[in-house]
Amino acid sequence: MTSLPPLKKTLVEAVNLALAHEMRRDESVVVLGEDVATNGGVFRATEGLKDEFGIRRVMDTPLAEALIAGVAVGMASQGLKPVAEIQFMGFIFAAMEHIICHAARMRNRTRGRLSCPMVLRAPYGGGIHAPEHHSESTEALFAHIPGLRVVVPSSPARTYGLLLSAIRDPDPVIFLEPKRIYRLNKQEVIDNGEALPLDVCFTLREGKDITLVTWGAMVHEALQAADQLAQQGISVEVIDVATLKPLDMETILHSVEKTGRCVIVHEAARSNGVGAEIAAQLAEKALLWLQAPVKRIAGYDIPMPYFKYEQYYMIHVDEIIQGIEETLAYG
Amino acid sequence: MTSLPPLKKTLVEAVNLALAHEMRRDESVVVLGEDVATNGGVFRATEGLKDEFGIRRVMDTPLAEALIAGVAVGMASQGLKPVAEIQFMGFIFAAMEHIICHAARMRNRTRGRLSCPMVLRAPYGGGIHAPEHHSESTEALFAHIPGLRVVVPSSPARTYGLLLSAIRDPDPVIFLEPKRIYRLNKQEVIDNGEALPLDVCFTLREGKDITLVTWGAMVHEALQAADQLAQQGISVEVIDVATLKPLDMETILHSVEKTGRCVIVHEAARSNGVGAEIAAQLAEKALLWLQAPVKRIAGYDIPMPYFKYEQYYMIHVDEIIQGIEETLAYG
Amino acid sequence: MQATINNNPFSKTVAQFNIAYTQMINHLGEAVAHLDPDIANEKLLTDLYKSMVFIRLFDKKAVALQRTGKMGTYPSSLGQEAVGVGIGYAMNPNDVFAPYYRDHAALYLRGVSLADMLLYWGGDERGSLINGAPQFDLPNCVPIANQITHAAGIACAIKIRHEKNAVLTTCGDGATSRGDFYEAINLAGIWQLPMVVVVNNNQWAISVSRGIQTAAETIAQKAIAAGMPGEQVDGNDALAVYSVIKKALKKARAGKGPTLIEAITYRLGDHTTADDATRYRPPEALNKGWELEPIKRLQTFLHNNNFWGPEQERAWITQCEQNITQGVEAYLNTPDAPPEDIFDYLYAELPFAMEEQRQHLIAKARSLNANKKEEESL
Amino acid sequence: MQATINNNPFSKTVAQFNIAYTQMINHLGEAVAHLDPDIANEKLLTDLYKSMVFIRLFDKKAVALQRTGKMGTYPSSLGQEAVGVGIGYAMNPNDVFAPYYRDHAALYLRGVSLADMLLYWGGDERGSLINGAPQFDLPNCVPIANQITHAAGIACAIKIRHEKNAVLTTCGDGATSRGDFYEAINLAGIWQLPMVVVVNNNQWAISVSRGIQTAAETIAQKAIAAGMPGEQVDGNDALAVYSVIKKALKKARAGKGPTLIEAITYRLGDHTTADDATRYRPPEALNKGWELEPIKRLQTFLHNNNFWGPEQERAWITQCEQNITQGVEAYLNTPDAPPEDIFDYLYAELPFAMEEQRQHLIAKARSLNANKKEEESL
Ligand SMILES: Cc1ncc(C[n+]2csc(CCOP(=O)(O)OP(=O)(O)O)c2C)c(N)n1
Ligand SMILES: Cc1ncc(C[n+]2csc(CCOP(=O)(O)OP(=O)(O)O)c2C)c(N)n1
Ligand SMILES: [Mg+2]
Ligand SMILES: [Mg+2]
Repeated sequence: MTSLPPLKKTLVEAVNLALAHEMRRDESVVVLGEDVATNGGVFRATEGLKDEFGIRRVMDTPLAEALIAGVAVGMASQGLKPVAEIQFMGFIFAAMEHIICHAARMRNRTRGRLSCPMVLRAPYGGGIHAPEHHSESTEALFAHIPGLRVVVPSSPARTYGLLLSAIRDPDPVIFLEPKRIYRLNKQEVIDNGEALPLDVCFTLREGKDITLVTWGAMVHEALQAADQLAQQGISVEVIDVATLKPLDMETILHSVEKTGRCVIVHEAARSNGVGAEIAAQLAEKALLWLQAPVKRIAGYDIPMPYFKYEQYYMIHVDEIIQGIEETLAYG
Repeated sequence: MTSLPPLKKTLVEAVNLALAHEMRRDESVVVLGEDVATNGGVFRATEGLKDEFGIRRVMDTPLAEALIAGVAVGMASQGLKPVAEIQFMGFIFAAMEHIICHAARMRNRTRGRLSCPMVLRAPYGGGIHAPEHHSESTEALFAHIPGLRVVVPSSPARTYGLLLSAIRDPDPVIFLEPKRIYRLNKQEVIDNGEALPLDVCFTLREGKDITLVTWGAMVHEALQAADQLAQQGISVEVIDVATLKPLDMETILHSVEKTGRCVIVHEAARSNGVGAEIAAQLAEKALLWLQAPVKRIAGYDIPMPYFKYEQYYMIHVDEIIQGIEETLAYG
Repeated sequence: MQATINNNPFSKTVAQFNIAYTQMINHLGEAVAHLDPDIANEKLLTDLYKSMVFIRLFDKKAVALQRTGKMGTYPSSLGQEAVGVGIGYAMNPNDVFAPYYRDHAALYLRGVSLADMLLYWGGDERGSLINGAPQFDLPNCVPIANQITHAAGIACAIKIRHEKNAVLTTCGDGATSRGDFYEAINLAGIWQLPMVVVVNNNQWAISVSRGIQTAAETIAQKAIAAGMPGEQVDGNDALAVYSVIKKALKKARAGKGPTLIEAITYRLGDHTTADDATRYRPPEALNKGWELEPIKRLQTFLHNNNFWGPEQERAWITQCEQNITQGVEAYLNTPDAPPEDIFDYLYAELPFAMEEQRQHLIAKARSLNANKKEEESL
Repeated sequence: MQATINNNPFSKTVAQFNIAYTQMINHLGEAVAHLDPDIANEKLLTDLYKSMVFIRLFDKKAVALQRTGKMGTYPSSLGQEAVGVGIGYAMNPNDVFAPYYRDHAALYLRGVSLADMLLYWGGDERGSLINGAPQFDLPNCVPIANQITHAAGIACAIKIRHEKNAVLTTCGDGATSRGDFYEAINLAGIWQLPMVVVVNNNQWAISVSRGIQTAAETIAQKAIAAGMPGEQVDGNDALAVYSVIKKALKKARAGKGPTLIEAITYRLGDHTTADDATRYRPPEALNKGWELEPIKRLQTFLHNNNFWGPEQERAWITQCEQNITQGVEAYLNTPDAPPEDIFDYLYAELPFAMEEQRQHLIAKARSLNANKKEEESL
């Protein structure tokens, strides 16, 4: 398998590659959603799947998100592995009843008689000058719900490996794709069906002075900040959380034990965002190690402004650098 | 007005009293929901309103939560003040699209041309041996949404005063009623139309050794724990957060500056619960004062078990006492 | 169809629809037309009757258990028995059932044990293990109408796998006001899914009467919005219910698409044991409901055809009561599940991050149960 | 109605429904029957025509602005003009409009300035201030079909206050698959709300064709599920659209209840400037669409009746282009709003807890804009 030629892929192409791979390998995998078949998805994530696998396995649904989620639950209860697409995360809210009340509970409710091996994919996040409701990042809503997994990839290779695991996982996974970096850059992806582990953080860059925790598109600003600070001799450890629920605090705690300082970055609104859970666990478990207050650099508690003012909301590399410098300057 | 005779009311009777008071005072206030008119609500919160105000102002809707929320948004956009009931919080999820995408954004989206002065009431929380989906406490989902207010009363008097403010507030309020204490005990409530402030915590009991932060039904376990610890000479400051969004951290920070220790109690699932936001802000702003790690005593990250096993999930007074003792024992 | 509308020369009729109503045995116990003995045979009719009698007795017992604190809130199916038995006898074991909470009769006929039903309403998840019943049937669905969407998904699975069975789902009249109901039947129409939706129109959604739930003259006509057939049946006529459902399932299994069936019944009990219908329901309405109830009429029919008599009745009731007593015993004697069950079925494998919580629960449960024992021993 | 169904003696028809289709001027520009001059007068017909021409030119300009990076994603209303102008002329100023995103013509006739429309699609919330238009009209609603539920709420407000106006809401064919559509019309039916729902059935929901959106033969018949009247109209026939909407609004204002109107059109453009319809739409389909488009036919009719000629056409186009140029100028010359606007309209009064964030934003914006200036000055 590993003799396969590595391919240069964008993040959205990696989504497509993983879907096609798993559909070939496992015929119980089916894809459904709005515009996913003939049109191949508005971002082309499902391009070509209908031609290869036919309309019984790649389904254009009517325009109804509650339906998409609920139908996926029904399919999954019978042993299929549906991968449903919500066209934009801003339209996922109508699907929440089925996600919270059923997808997340089918196994528990039936004490294991039935289960819900489904994946709900949605492009998420801002920064692409889209119309209203096309830039949401409300991952915290799902990270609070028992029974779910919430996964956010941040590179083509991790997207491929994590989406494979998400589809193979026997339980429901909310898979949020940072669309701002869908085509940011290409990376070598080997289509060898090798999955990456869920439920663990990825330490993308080791460092000793401070721990920088983030996920999704912000990983790129985080790495840029780390690069620039390296030139000033500041060594930043960058952690890509990747799976927001369940949360791998071990990795984060070990890092903070080493560095004594932590900055958390996320695009979503600050209040009750996932950064709060990470900071809270640091307050519970890392008090002795913390040489400076934990800092969250997060979105404002406002809806994403229309795109003319979007940049006021988005988090920029300078802000991360400044936040790190403040945290290092402390005490 | 204050010459009015004080009445002994339960929490749910206080809801009814506030609704009736405001409907008399302001004819733009209307009530809608499932079984709210003829039946007076399954908990009798709206009892008698239809008889007094008629079916144009007290409306039994069809069985559709998205409809209830969306219709309230439409009414509010025209200057009515709808108070909509979701029969149980476990059925609020279908309403989230209208709450998140419209109620929370109407004013901002129209730059103040239109607004959404609505209240969405829902009985919430567990401990009443109800069937599945009747014990949810997912307040964190709303506390994350910009543009909302999230209010949780914990006594008849505060229910009366806070519900009045919620109805009078020019913006949308999610008003969550802890049904476990709907009829726990009666308290004097003077029906004088005096509202209580939103956006502030209530310090129910002053103390110097430790700060105990909670809201809703758990306030009662918190006060019992404080009583018992007082007998051991431990002085606990008990704060009822009451408004979860926006969050009044000032009151909590001042208290922790004084006590140096903090325990947060909530019934909702721990991960990404509102306790996380409070603990996170302590990690950001109270590091110097904290003599012990912040402790969250919260629900497990599982759905509420069916009622035979409910007590394993619910938080008991002993657990709070133990958590406080551990925190005091620290360092 | 070029007919002009109210003689407006610019308008023509482009579509027409009819809704049919089926009844075989009326409330007096008379066949409304000649009954084909191949369908309406003694065996079937007595089976339908016996099952209805059984479930009404069970229902009474279940309510009694709740009243005496031995069980939780329970939704009686008093007056709804014909719908349940019609479903139960019309479905094949390999069909899939997506029920709602008032389907005790159908569950019983699907093979769900009385103990499991009582366990469920007694607040124990193990009630949904339904050992002995078809393993892929869905558990009870509390959030109204969600099961209809799940049923559409199940029907998709059947179609995707080229299987030859069908899914049957149920809901109440109130449920038809939810988006789920409409979104799901709309999909069933487009994809011609092997799906039968049976609406138990018992005239009430808790305190909300059918008349203020929808302005549609019939619930059956809601199928027109989905481009699929819809029909009404006398839901107090077990034979008619059985027949229309049987036909619809046959059609669905043959790949000929979905059907919406409105079974007209009357809820003779409170909504649940937590409800008091006298607050909102006039006694006259209830009395009229009793005149149409399903058991008496079939009993009359069976008597008049000498299919059934007092001795059979006595014998059967005795047997029912034995079975029910056994079921109740089994329920009451079921030992509690280990506390950690509340963690151990959430995921296929408990995430590492939750280990600590699980340990905490085990310790907590130990002390809680110790205290309980103490109290009891006092 | 005692007729037996497919001679089944146990079944009878209990309800029947018809769906009507209205057309006044066909695609060849001929009146399909004698037109009452009181309705189809020169003034009205030329107004309808001129507005359609105007909006088509505006639309072209808007797409050009997007293509040249001066505006964001934009949904063209090419081929949908008749629906918009029909709505615009049929509504009264004190009626309330709950639009969707393809209603440029109707917005224009409601009094929304071109600059405001462009501001909205240019990513500026101030576009929804719509100064000069009816203040209680709703802003554009991006989440499909939610506006229909809001419209039901607005209709409730009208009814509760005993007012005499009505609400009109629009959506596309795809939107009719969402629960919101059904839940809202179901309520409108029960409560006899003063509400008109106009579905612009342009045969596509992005790439999903009408045929796979629902199996219903017509969208109009979905009204039957709500127990309310539904009808079809040729959505390329501005006069017919105007007439049926006018009638429905009159009825609604008189307290006689809601109407669902399916206007049959064809989406001649891409879904939005972000879409490429050639990926999924056969050219033949598009060509057939063009044969039915709304402007040419009315022009022919006006010519044949000597209501309109080449000079008027030239003069009008010149005037349109002037107005459009002015509107575009106004849009492009609108100074940016102060950054803190993104905080200052979220609540009536900014909660204390958010003050710190607002201050942060002001500082952040200052430095961002400083950097921007720098870059520009390089
Ligand atoms: C989504 C949702 N909303 C509200 C409820 C509360 N509730 C339980 S049963 C019921 C009425 C259902 O009426 P109907 O569908 O006619 O079924 P019936 O009980 O009459 O058999 C309501 C409102 C619920 N279970 N789920
Ligand atoms: C709830 C929701 N889901 C998905 C989308 C993405 N989306 C925007 S327009 C559209 C198609 C709408 O088609 P239709 O209702 O026919 O209106 P048209 O664009 O054809 O006028 C979709 C799927 C959305 N805006 N809202
Ligand atoms: Mg009912
Ligand atoms: Mg369309």
